[in-house]
Amino acid sequence: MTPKAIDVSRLPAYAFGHRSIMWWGGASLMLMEGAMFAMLIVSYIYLKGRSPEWPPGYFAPVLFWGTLNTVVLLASALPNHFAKAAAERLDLRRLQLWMCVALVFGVGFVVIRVFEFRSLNVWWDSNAYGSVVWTLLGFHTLHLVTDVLDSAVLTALLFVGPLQESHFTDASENALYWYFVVITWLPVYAFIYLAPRLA
Amino acid sequence: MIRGVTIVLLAALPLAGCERETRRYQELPAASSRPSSTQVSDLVPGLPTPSPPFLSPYQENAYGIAEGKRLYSAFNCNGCHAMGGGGIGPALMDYKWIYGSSPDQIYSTISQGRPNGMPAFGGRVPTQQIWQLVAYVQSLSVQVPRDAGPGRDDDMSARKSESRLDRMLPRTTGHR
Amino acid sequence: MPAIFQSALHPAGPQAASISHLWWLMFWTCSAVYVIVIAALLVAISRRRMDTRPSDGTLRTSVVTAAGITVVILFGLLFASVATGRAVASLGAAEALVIDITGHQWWWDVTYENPTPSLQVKTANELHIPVGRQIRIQLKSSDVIHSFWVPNLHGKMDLIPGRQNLLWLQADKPGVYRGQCAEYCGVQHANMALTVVAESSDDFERWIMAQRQPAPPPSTPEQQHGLQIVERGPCAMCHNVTGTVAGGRTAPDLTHVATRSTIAAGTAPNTRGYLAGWIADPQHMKPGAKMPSTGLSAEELQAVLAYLETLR
Amino acid sequence: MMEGATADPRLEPAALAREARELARTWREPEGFIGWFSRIDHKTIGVRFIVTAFCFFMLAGLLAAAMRLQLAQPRNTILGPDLYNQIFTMHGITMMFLFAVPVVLGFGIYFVPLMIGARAIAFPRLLAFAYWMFLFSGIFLYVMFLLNVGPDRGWFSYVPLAGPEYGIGKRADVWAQLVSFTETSGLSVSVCLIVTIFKLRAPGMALNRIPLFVWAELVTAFMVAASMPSVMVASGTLMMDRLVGTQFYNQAEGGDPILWQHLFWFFAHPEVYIIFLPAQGIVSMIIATFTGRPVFGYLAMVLSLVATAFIGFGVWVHHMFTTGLPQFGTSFFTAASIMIVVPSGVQIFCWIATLWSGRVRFATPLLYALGFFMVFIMGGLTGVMLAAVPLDAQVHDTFFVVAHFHYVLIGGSVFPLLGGVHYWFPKIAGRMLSERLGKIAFWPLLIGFNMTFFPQHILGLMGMPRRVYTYPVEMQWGALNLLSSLGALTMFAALTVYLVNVLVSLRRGAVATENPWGASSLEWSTSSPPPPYNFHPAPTVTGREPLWEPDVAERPVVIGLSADKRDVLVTQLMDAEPDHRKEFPEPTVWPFLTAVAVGGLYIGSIFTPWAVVWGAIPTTIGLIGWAWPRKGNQPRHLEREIAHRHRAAAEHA
Repeated sequence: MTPKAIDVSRLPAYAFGHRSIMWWGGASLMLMEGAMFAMLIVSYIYLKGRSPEWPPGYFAPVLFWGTLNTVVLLASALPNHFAKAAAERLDLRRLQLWMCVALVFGVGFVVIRVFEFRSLNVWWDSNAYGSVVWTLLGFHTLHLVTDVLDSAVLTALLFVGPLQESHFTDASENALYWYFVVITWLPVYAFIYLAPRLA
Repeated sequence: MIRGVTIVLLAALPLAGCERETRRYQELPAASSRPSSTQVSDLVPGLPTPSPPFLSPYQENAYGIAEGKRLYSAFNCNGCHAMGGGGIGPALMDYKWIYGSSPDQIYSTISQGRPNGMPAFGGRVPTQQIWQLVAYVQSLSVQVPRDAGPGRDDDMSARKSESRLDRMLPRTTGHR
Repeated sequence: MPAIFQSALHPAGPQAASISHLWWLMFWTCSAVYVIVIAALLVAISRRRMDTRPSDGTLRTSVVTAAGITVVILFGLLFASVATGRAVASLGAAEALVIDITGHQWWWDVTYENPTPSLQVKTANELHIPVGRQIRIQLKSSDVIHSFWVPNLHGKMDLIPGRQNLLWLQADKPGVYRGQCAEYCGVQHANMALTVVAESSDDFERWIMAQRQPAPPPSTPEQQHGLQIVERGPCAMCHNVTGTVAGGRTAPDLTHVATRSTIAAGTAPNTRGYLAGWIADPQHMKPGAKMPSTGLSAEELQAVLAYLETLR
Repeated sequence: MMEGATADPRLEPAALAREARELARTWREPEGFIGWFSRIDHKTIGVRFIVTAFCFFMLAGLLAAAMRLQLAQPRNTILGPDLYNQIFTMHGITMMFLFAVPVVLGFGIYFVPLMIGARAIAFPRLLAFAYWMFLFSGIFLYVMFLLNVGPDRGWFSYVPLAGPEYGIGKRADVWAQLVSFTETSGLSVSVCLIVTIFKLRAPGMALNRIPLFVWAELVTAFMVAASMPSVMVASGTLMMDRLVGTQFYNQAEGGDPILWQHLFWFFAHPEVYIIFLPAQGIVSMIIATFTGRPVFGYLAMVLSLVATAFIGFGVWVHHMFTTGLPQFGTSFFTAASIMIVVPSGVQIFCWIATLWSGRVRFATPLLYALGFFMVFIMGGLTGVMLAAVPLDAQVHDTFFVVAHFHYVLIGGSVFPLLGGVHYWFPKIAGRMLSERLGKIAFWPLLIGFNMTFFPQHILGLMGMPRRVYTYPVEMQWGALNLLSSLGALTMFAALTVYLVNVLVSLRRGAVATENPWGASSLEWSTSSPPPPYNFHPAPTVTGREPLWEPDVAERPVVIGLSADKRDVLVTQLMDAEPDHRKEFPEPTVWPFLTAVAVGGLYIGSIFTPWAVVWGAIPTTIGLIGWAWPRKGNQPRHLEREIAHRHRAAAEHA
């Protein structure tokens, strides 16, 4: 006798959120990246705990640029949100629009980030404090830059490339990763800019 | 193109790698045989005879340079020359060297000593160690390959490590 | 050279003794567990008659029981371990003998602390300790991480740059106990040993008095020549000989080198032959050691040896 | 779901055959020179991982032989200290980074998709990238070794010994970049495994029906994801200390060498479980198959795996008991280190119960599983001893520890892996390994192993430290060391027989049927070796032991996945209900090119920090080429759908 069958041909060819494997890929990636940020922050706390004064022999970083960047980052969540929504409605026009807006923000805080490094008041090779704040800031910048590049490529794809279901999923995952970059910034900001003032 | 880069890198390594990494614990023949006539200044009577460029045996050897660095403070060279910045003795980071900055000249400066305070270490420091000091002194003015120069030491960081110094001027005759 | 022990199984002091008790407890318990489990395994695989297949209920009960017993045993061992830890830690004493030990690549710099600096004693690679007295050992490192370990007396403790670690020792019976660096510290990690001589307090007093003396002046002309070479030659750049102008600080103190049982941090016995070989060509005996080959002539070498032998 | 199942004309044998031919075309692996670098099938990559890893296993074995030769007698002079230190370091990092982790992940890569009835692994291109990174890391390490730039600071590379002042030359940087290479690879693989196990399971394979091996790989993948970042941070900061003068580990400038040890061991202890959990999964599969019954206590087994993973992150400090940490803290880690024995114990008891109540067949794979018990249990017990702070103070960094972790790793991992090769070789190669040669190899291996490592317990207690290239005559360590070296020789011979068996059977082995062992898991339901598309028609699952369930004949199958493109069924996380179809990417050479670019970046950054900057350019190009879709395969229905939605939106407004 012929075995019974489950026909899956009617199932959709794409899905969003935790239904899609892209989402889980992104989630695993964030787990790892998050673990790295956690390790760096743990190192920061460890070194802080071993130092009698903090920051040791230097002025705390200037608040202005870092705070400005925090504001910009948080603001960027908005176009990001619209992009995500548009992607999940398969609304190509709006998706293109909002991706561009998000990109502008992205370039914006990469630029501001340059001033942040200059406002740290310490060099990476001055002492362990300098090393860890430079590394924290640098590691987050790395994420900023890669994510901006990522979005740029995706946006370009949406304009010129052959369109596929996956691109909408990618766009929505890209937005998710963007949130991740924004959220990881908050603890990093707290430790780089606020912790030296509390100590 | 990318693959090319990697291949070139790998091909370059044997040249760099081997010489940089060898640990020559035994004294080398090159080190024991000292250049016979050492020119202290470029001024010579009659027509100038270009002195042949002379390589110090540890010039590209990380171990030799690191040992030189250890001895530099062990023998209290930094007492007068500081970390190359100079003090009682002349600075070693610049290129205007009273008695020449080529390896053989540095060698004889250390072993024979110089007027106004530079003691002669000849009989007291084995030739091997003098050559190691030569290599380190060269690293202070970035006359050794950067990848062989010492990194920062586990101490108060007074200044950039030798491997990160910026060269002050085109390499002197001392280096090939 | 007296017979040398370096074994955790032959404790010669209270700390090592309580640790070895813990060891034997663990050994017998774990052996028993191993035998039982493997026996159960063998029975399990050798059963042929399948009609007596146990029900899952039976299996569940036995697995749960086994797990329960495991937990109980483990708690027992945990308790024993913590108890031993406390016992060993509580062995510190107020009027202890304080010894500073600084690790170098690859030798041990030993200083007997004393409130009056002139009474301090500097030596290397060999400790003398009075039997039955608590020794407070303060461990520092001048370069990389080393680990101080004399198994017959106590477990190991690391020497870490920028920190000071403490170790309390006591020897109950006289003897020579060998120790060795137990943290990989570079090319000659294998040849970084030290000797601990435990002796009666009288012998110890005699020894430390002798160590406080400066080096005796050389008598024979050969010895005097030797001293000249030591002072004017390469030796003085690194080595110190109290009472002479040889004041180097980067290598072992030689003031009483002739009283020590080994050279080059336990690499070889301290005999004229080995000493000659060591000075003539250190890199052959201990490749990578910081001592360079000095290129002394045979005649100079003999003179130096003659002088060093007077440093008792 | 099962209710909706109906008989279907597409299941007529003729139709199935036709579709199979089309599937074979669609999923075919590319041929030719470029094609060879473009392959992305998880079976190809899995085999590559396993074979490459075993090659490194042999290399590391040769290094071990060299060490045993040097230590065979006191004051031996075959190897000088400088070379010996490079060799023991190379042995350690090769075994840990280039053999153990890649091989356990490799088994997962090959068998997880087959065991869960999936057509492919998630993110196949990422997987290919991971393999190239792994391969390059090995080549890189051994080229450096031949150039006398082999790492010589131990696989743990403690600072300051490996730091800028005492880690002379570039050897320590080679260690750091090897770590970057292998961790990049390991993290990528773990992403593939996690997503595959969560989302690509056959319909009906709910979480509580996942085979134990797959559970083990899942837990392992999560441990990789959580622990490897720690060592990435460690090696990264070490590189920066050495290259650009940061002060992380300089105690004179507020840094601390102990921070290194925390970062390293927070990774390196879980690493042991990363190596060992999948091996436990293999043991479970083997025991189930050769007792003819499911492993007793499925839930207990799974919970033990998870518990081991969690406790495994709470024990790292027991590698640092001699650094003078405060007593209270250490006793917590003692407790954790002792209690981690409990889950392993539960698993062992469950296996014994399984053997007790099953009908045991003494095939070679089972022999290796039994060898695992003999050896691993002793390793576990010495582990308990090492967890006790005072005892650890005596035996830490001695040969006792060397013996301990070889009992744990060889017993807990290598024996099961060798058994696993025997078990799965028919599926991979389509031929059986010779049982006789397998048994001939097993006994000398077991004896030789104990000959090699048991004496080392005693040596450690007799005061012989680790990592010494020689030892004095008067220490009376000679005899036991000689015995140990002879044991190593025996192991060497045994493993040679094993290798011969593999090579011979590849050609002359008896041809394997679909399910030669009568096993229960899904990989045995497809042909040996499996077709590129794994299953046709794709299976469904109604129980834990699919091939042993009574309904195996009339269980419904999955149809309707298009055969003209790489269509894969994505199911839901918990109950694996069909959710949607996802088109998987075609083979491409871009992952290889990207790996070359990243490799260039890593190697270059040993010499100059700027390598990171200019290396980023080719890397970005590679990633773009990787992500950019092929022209002209824009699905029509998508445009229709988009247009439809816009119309709907317009009408709505």
